[in-house]
Amino acid sequence: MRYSFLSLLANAVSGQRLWTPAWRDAAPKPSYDAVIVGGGGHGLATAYYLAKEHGLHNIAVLEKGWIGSGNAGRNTTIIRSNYGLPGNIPFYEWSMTLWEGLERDLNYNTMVSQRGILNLYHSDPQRDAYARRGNAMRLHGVDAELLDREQVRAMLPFLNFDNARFPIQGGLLQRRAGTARHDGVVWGYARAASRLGVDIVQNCAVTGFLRDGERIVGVETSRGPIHAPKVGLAVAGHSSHVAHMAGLRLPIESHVLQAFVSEGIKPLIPNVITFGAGHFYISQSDKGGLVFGGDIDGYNSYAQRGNLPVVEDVCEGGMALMPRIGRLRLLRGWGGVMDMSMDGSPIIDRTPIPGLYLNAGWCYGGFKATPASGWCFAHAIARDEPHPAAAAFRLDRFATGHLIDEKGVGAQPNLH
Amino acid sequence: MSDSRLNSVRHGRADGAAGVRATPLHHRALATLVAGRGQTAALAERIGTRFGLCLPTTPRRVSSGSVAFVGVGPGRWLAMDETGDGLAFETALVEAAAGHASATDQSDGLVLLRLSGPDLRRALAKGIGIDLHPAVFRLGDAATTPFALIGTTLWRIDGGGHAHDLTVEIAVARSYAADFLQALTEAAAEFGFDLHPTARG
Amino acid sequence: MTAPTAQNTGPSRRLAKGGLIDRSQPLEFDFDGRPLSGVAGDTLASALLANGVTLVGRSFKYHRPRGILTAGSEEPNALVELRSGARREPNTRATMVELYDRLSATSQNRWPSLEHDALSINRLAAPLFGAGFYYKTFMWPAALWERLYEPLIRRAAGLGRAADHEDPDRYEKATAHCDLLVIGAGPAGLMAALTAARSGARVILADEDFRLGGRLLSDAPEVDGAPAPLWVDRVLGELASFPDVTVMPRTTVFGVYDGGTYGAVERVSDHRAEPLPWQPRQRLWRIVARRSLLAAGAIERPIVFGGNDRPGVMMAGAMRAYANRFAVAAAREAVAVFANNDSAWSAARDLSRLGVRVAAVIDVRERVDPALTAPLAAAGARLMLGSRVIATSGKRLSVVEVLTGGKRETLKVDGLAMSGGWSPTVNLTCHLGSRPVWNDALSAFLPGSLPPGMTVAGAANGRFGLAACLADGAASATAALADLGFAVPSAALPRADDDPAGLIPFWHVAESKGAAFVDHQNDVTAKDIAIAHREGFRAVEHLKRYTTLGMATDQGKTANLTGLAIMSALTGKDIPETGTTMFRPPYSPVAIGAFGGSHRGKAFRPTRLTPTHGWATEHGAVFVETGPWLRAQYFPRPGERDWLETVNREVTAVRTGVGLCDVSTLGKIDIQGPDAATLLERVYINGWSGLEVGKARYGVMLREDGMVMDDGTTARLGPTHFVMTTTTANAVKVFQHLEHALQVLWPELDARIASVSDQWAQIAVAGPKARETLARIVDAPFDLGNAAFPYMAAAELTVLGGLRARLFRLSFSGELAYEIAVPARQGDRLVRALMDAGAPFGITPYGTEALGVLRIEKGHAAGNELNGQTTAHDLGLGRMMSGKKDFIGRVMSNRPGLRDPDRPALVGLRPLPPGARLRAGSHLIPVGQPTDAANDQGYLTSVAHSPTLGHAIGLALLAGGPRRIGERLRAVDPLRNEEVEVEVCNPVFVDPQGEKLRV
Amino acid sequence: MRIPCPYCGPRDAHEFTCLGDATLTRPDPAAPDAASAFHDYVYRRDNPAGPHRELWYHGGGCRSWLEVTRDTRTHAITDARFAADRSSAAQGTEDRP
Ligand SMILES: Cc1cc2nc3c(=O)[nH]c(=O)nc-3n(C[C@H](O)[C@H](O)[C@H](O)COP(=O)(O)OP(=O)(O)OC[C@H]3O[C@@H](n4cnc5c(N)ncnc54)[C@H](O)[C@@H]3O)c2cc1C
Ligand SMILES: NC(=O)c1ccc[n+]([C@@H]2O[C@H](COP(=O)([O-])OP(=O)(O)OC[C@H]3O[C@@H](n4cnc5c(N)ncnc54)[C@H](O)[C@@H]3O)[C@@H](O)[C@H]2O)c1
Ligand SMILES: Cc1cc2nc3c(=O)[nH]c(=O)nc-3n(C[C@H](O)[C@H](O)[C@H](O)COP(=O)(O)O)c2cc1C
Ligand SMILES: [Zn+2]
Repeated sequence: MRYSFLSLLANAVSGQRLWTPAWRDAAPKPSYDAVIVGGGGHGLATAYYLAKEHGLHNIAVLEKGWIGSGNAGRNTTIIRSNYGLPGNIPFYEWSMTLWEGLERDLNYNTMVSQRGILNLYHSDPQRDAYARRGNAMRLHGVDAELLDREQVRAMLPFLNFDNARFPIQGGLLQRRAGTARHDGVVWGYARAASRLGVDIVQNCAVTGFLRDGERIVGVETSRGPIHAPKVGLAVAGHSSHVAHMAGLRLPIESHVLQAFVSEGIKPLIPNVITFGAGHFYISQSDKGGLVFGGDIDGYNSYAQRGNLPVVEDVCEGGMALMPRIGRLRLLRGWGGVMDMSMDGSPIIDRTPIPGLYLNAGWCYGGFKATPASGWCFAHAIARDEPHPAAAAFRLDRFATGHLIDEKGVGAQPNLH
Repeated sequence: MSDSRLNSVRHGRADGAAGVRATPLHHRALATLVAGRGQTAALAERIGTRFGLCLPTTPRRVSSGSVAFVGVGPGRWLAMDETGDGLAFETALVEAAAGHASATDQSDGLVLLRLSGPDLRRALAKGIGIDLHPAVFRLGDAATTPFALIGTTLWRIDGGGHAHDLTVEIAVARSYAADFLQALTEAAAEFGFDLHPTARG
Repeated sequence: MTAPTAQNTGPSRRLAKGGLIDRSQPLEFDFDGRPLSGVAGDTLASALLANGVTLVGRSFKYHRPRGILTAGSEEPNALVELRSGARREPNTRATMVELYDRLSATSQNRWPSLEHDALSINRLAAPLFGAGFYYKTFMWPAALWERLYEPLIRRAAGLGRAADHEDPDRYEKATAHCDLLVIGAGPAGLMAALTAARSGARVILADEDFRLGGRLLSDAPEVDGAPAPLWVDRVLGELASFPDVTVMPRTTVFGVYDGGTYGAVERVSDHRAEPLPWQPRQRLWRIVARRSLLAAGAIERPIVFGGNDRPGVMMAGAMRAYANRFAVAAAREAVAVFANNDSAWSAARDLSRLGVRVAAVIDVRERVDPALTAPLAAAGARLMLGSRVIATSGKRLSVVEVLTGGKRETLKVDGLAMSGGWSPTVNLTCHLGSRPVWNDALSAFLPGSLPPGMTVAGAANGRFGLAACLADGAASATAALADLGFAVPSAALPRADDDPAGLIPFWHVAESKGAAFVDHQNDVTAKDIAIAHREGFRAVEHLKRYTTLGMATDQGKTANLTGLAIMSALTGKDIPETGTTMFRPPYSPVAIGAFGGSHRGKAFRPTRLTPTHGWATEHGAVFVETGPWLRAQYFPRPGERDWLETVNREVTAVRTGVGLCDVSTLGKIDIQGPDAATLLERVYINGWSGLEVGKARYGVMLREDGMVMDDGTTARLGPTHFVMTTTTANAVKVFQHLEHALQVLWPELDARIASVSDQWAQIAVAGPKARETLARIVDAPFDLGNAAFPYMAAAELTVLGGLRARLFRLSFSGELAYEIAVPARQGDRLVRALMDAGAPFGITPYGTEALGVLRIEKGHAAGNELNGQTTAHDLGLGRMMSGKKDFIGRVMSNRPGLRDPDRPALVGLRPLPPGARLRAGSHLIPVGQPTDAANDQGYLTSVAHSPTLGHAIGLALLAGGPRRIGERLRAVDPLRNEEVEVEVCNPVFVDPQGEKLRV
Repeated sequence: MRIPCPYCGPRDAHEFTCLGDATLTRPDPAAPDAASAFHDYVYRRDNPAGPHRELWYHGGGCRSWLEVTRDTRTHAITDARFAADRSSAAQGTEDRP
């Protein structure tokens, strides 16, 4: 059923009985033209664009749990394209463009909210680094503004300006950035892909690969073997694990990032704010909860949960930046297992193994990439060549030295 | 030391006896002693001969006369001499170690305080994560651990007062000392905190 | 503020006697501006009820009137804004607020008043607002989302309001250690703590309530033949006699973390209007426990039926608690009880005994033990077995409609006690990721695999009888302690009876009329679950996210199980197969301020002060935060118009006379031992073995990936003794890097390192008059002459008549310059002495700002260039890389991407229009080319106004770098809407031959 | 999480920093395949879900580099020893998870 005000009305009078499943909960077929492993945002978007842009309809997304159970369902929903390096900017901007039309494309309200993101700076060198980044964005046609302290104060008067250990000096603002409803993105892509014939198979864990010599010709799963000449991996925090089944060792470590939500309150925080002198960023969900997070826990983990020191560190940042949230309560914290790549940037590429394609290494920033990641990965799978917007995201860049290290911290994933 | 209470300044709760007291220890020579690779045993022997004590291989303080060594890491000690001057003590250590270790004067690098009082354990618990229960952190035990976010090394000494009163000496990097005192004052305020005035600054 | 309304009040419902309250201590408080009174021992909820206030809030989505559902931290409904102004605390559960004098609370999520809420019209639109409706609409027109729909949704959502000001109260954090942490002080927890205490263990007993006893306070049974509270007092008395037992009331253990670490929050002062002096509002505890015992009890669950959210409908156990513990009758006229289990009958019996009229007990079961029914029948209650409630009515409950014997009947009651059975409070057992397991006999989830070191006892472990809880508490503690090697003395258990706990599973009255609520706070109804089912959101986690079931401030403590039971009925899968959603910390919401502790404001992070801080303050320095340090940024003089004028003066003083600057913040590392030089060879790109004693050398360190990590000078003080300096920013990192090299990479090396950053005060003395200044303080016979002490010389010497010092002839500014170090306590003396010595030459203190200008004039790379993305080649330091040895980063520096001659490399820039200013962060575009990414050839890293040259200068990383010297480019800065034409030049603007520093 | 430092005793993990995989050995820079060996050493990781030997630095305590064996699924720590004590024999032959 197409979603519209009319369909809502029809259901209102029918006692909500006309609704049908948002997507088909498919059973796996023995073979497909391509399978995507991982039913997160990236996997589902890839399937959707494979079907829509490349005409591949006999495809499946294989998800070991329920769709959206990974990082797509546990991120802090920030979308932005305020990157600084040429390898990144066009890609994230393409993603931003896709976000801007997503709801109508999918006929699903993913609540893309362009409320803006403000990255605060607290020193001259930090201002200079933001200026470098903001100007790089502008040269790529991406919106960016550099605010001084008084402009920030006018915008967010409740921040701590006057008693700060690291006083706010200004901020880099991207107005087109914002948030999107994380679960809605998963469900929207699933519904749209399902309508184009894609099989969405839940509770189907990939446990191995079917090989014909060198070439990969399908996957072993908890629900039996599935043949496909092309297999795309989009398993976020589990890339090393799944790639290992194919004999690949990746430039990736799995780390846990925690996030938190407060009790719901009336509107307080109008946009997305990042603290530049501590590990803290925050926005407010449409439901009223303050959604916030900070640094990763800092050690390899597949546990999907974190520890107390980071909770404290994040809240210390929060209190330093906006001491009026002291009496608001932290309602829930959770963690996600992320692929931390060795230069902090992703990989969308063919692998050295014929038939196997890789979409990985998104670190803590892949939610915003969801549309473009799906778009470009679909392109790579369908055409066997990189999409121009993602051409820098090569797997061999670590060997050649063409790194995309936005933070400049080098091959230490827990610092990215 | 006991007379230092007389000219202390009270912070926090004003009534009753102070729960926590702090006195600076100004005139100590301090040095880091670092053993050479695989030379800890030889060093211990030399130090033993020279200073008449057994160099601890665990985080403990061992003293003899005016000299004490506090284990701060494998093959690393904070050495101190209550009477000496920094350079002289460094030289004495270098001579004693005879090539088995290096010594580095730290008399100016660290600020030392003696802390005591019936509520000291509760006050320190607000910054220090390790267990300072007297059955766990025994007389002579030492630890290097942050107080809140500031690095410290502390060791338990005999305060000469009530047995259940914890008495420790604590070393903090000089550049952090003012901030440390600020944090300690805040932690101890509810118990009443007697701070010897020269400890500030 | 709301005007007092007649309806939301009533005559006192306080029972004439009984209760664990202190009637001699009346407490005044107000709710929505109306003055009310309670007594010590009340919660806000019990006091409101005692005053007849049953309407307490409005629900999240439909703004339905809501009352008080529970008597504990599981409360979904009775949320208020507590206190006001800067202390306003939205969403505070009235059931958890200990009443204090002059408490003030306000209802929330309503306008204009609680009684008349405009948004309650949402109820009319409820058919439109089914689960997930917002995903299906508000898409057209696109631009209206941010401008119209979203603001509307945001304003309607979100319950209470945050405070308008900074939180005025203090918070602190602390760590505690114990052998056994007992979580919950009901019968099981108390017995456990007592058992452990008697065996000599270190015990912490924490309970979130302000009064200990758990259900013993609410159920009022007898223990050892006496009222339970007496037994509780005896136990607490005995516990107090053990020095190593800590009893912590008002303390919620909110989270289980790795390694036996538990998070807890102690509400030190929340029961007062304001904290006492020196007391924090709350204290966050990290409890490190060798073993823990979870005795958190059980939470009663509702039954889902039409109108089950009406004020007046309450959990049976809560009604029992209000009567027994608080001496409050939850209803004035009469109550009915609706249940599927025995415990509600005990509640009914207690109510009836205390004089509350029980009109009827409605049980879905056909048969109930006559021992339970008889007393109620005798008290005149109707026994309606095999029956169910299908609807309620009244703004506040007045009528209950019952389906009994195939007929509908109405009962006039103003209270309805419901009970769907009890769910063990297993939350904390799941925080490390395990799932609870379904127990069919109890119709409840019980703890699954437990966090290491944890055991569970009492109702949390499915033991619902009192005697069983006492025994379980003792036995579990005994086992845990025996495991730790304690000899546990055996002791007789107190005598008690087990309450009957028979139950048949029952979740949802299918015949319900009107909305039947599953999640009271988030307004999720049985119908919403049916929608989710229809649309395929059948996995419990999908169900949760699509309907928001269990996502409110109570985290579905009362709602989750009924919700998934209803889903399980729809799918035909049983409950274990349906599963539960994940429990996460915190167990109940915790103030963000508590997690922050004292680390806020200026105390957010520690501050390091330099040895000359006091002196600089006296001299009017303006300070700047550089990492942990406060450093003097510049020293303004009266009459100077702005900082630039000051900085120009300071720079000029250095170039023409002499200046001094505290550089103690640089990392200083003492390196000794036979392999000291070898260590340097391996961490620096250049050679070290040949460095003479008494000389210093500039060194560059790479990361193993080939990028520059740090730079600095290292001096050789003896054959096996070096002192290394690092940048201020990387001091800690470099020390760790050296330790890594010595302990991990090459443990065979014998080099011994010690940080001496805090030991030495180090002051740069720079300028043509530097030597003459220093000459006045160095002790004879030290020879400062150029021959005896040339550029890059280093020496140990004495100054000021015997003061130990180190002198290095280094120059960051490009002038004749020295860095002189003395023991840190002498830093103040040294700086004053230097000021005196330099007075004849006009010695000028300079700060970090002038330091920056001087180094840019001299073309030295610093933080903005050492940004982790640059190689030694990029910075013009490639020639330093030794070809004769291995060093960290050598191999990876040879990757093609790092050797590409077109990589951006360091150059100088000067603006062509004289007087134009440059901006760091500008990008470089060829003249005549469009300003776009394709023509982006680099960017400005550092800029300054050079008073020496009289114009702006800049350093930049430009593609192709030095081979483009002389070329003209445009420095564009779209952010600030500026553009300047620049000429590429040598980055060394001043004295490129380096003559000045060698004089 | 608490790490049993062999010198200091058990300490909260926030006193430490983690550097990751401890099974890697810095390759011989003079070997003919040094470039690819260093690429593996610097960038590629087994990243196992299960027991993991990893390097932790006790910066808040004794400043030792430790080799800690920790399960990445449960965070359970089964061993912690001084990295400097790794015998050269163990370095090459340890089985990889
Ligand atoms: C706390 C947190 C906050 C974040 N905040 C942001 C943010 O604000 N903005 C932003 O842009 N990014 C953010 N991110 C990052 C972002 O969430 C991820 O980069 C992104 O979601 C990853 O792509 P995905 O959605 O496809 O991953 P996932 O949703 O994790 O999808 C991967 C799927 O693969 C499945 N899978 C794994 N192994 C197998 C197997 N063997 N067989 C079958 N299926 C398998 C998993 O179950 C999972 O569903 C955050 C991440 C976290 C953890
Ligand atoms: N008849 C029945 O069906 C039935 C059912 C359940 C319970 N009960 C009765 O309830 C009692 C159960 O005894 P018990 O000792 O197991 O539990 P309890 O409910 O008596 O006590 C649990 C205590 O734990 C505290 N608590 C819970 N979570 C906490 C946390 N995270 N941090 C700090 N404190 C926390 C609560 O405040 C409470 O005081 C018995 O008397 C039993 O008979 C009866
Ligand atoms: C943006 C965002 C907002 C959230 N808001 C809430 C919330 O209001 N209430 C809640 O209980 N959980 C909220 N959550 C957390 C989820 O309940 C859940 O913890 C998270 O999706 C991770 O799943 P898990 O805890 O089941 O592992 C939110 C999560 C995200 C990503
Ligand atoms: Zn240690």
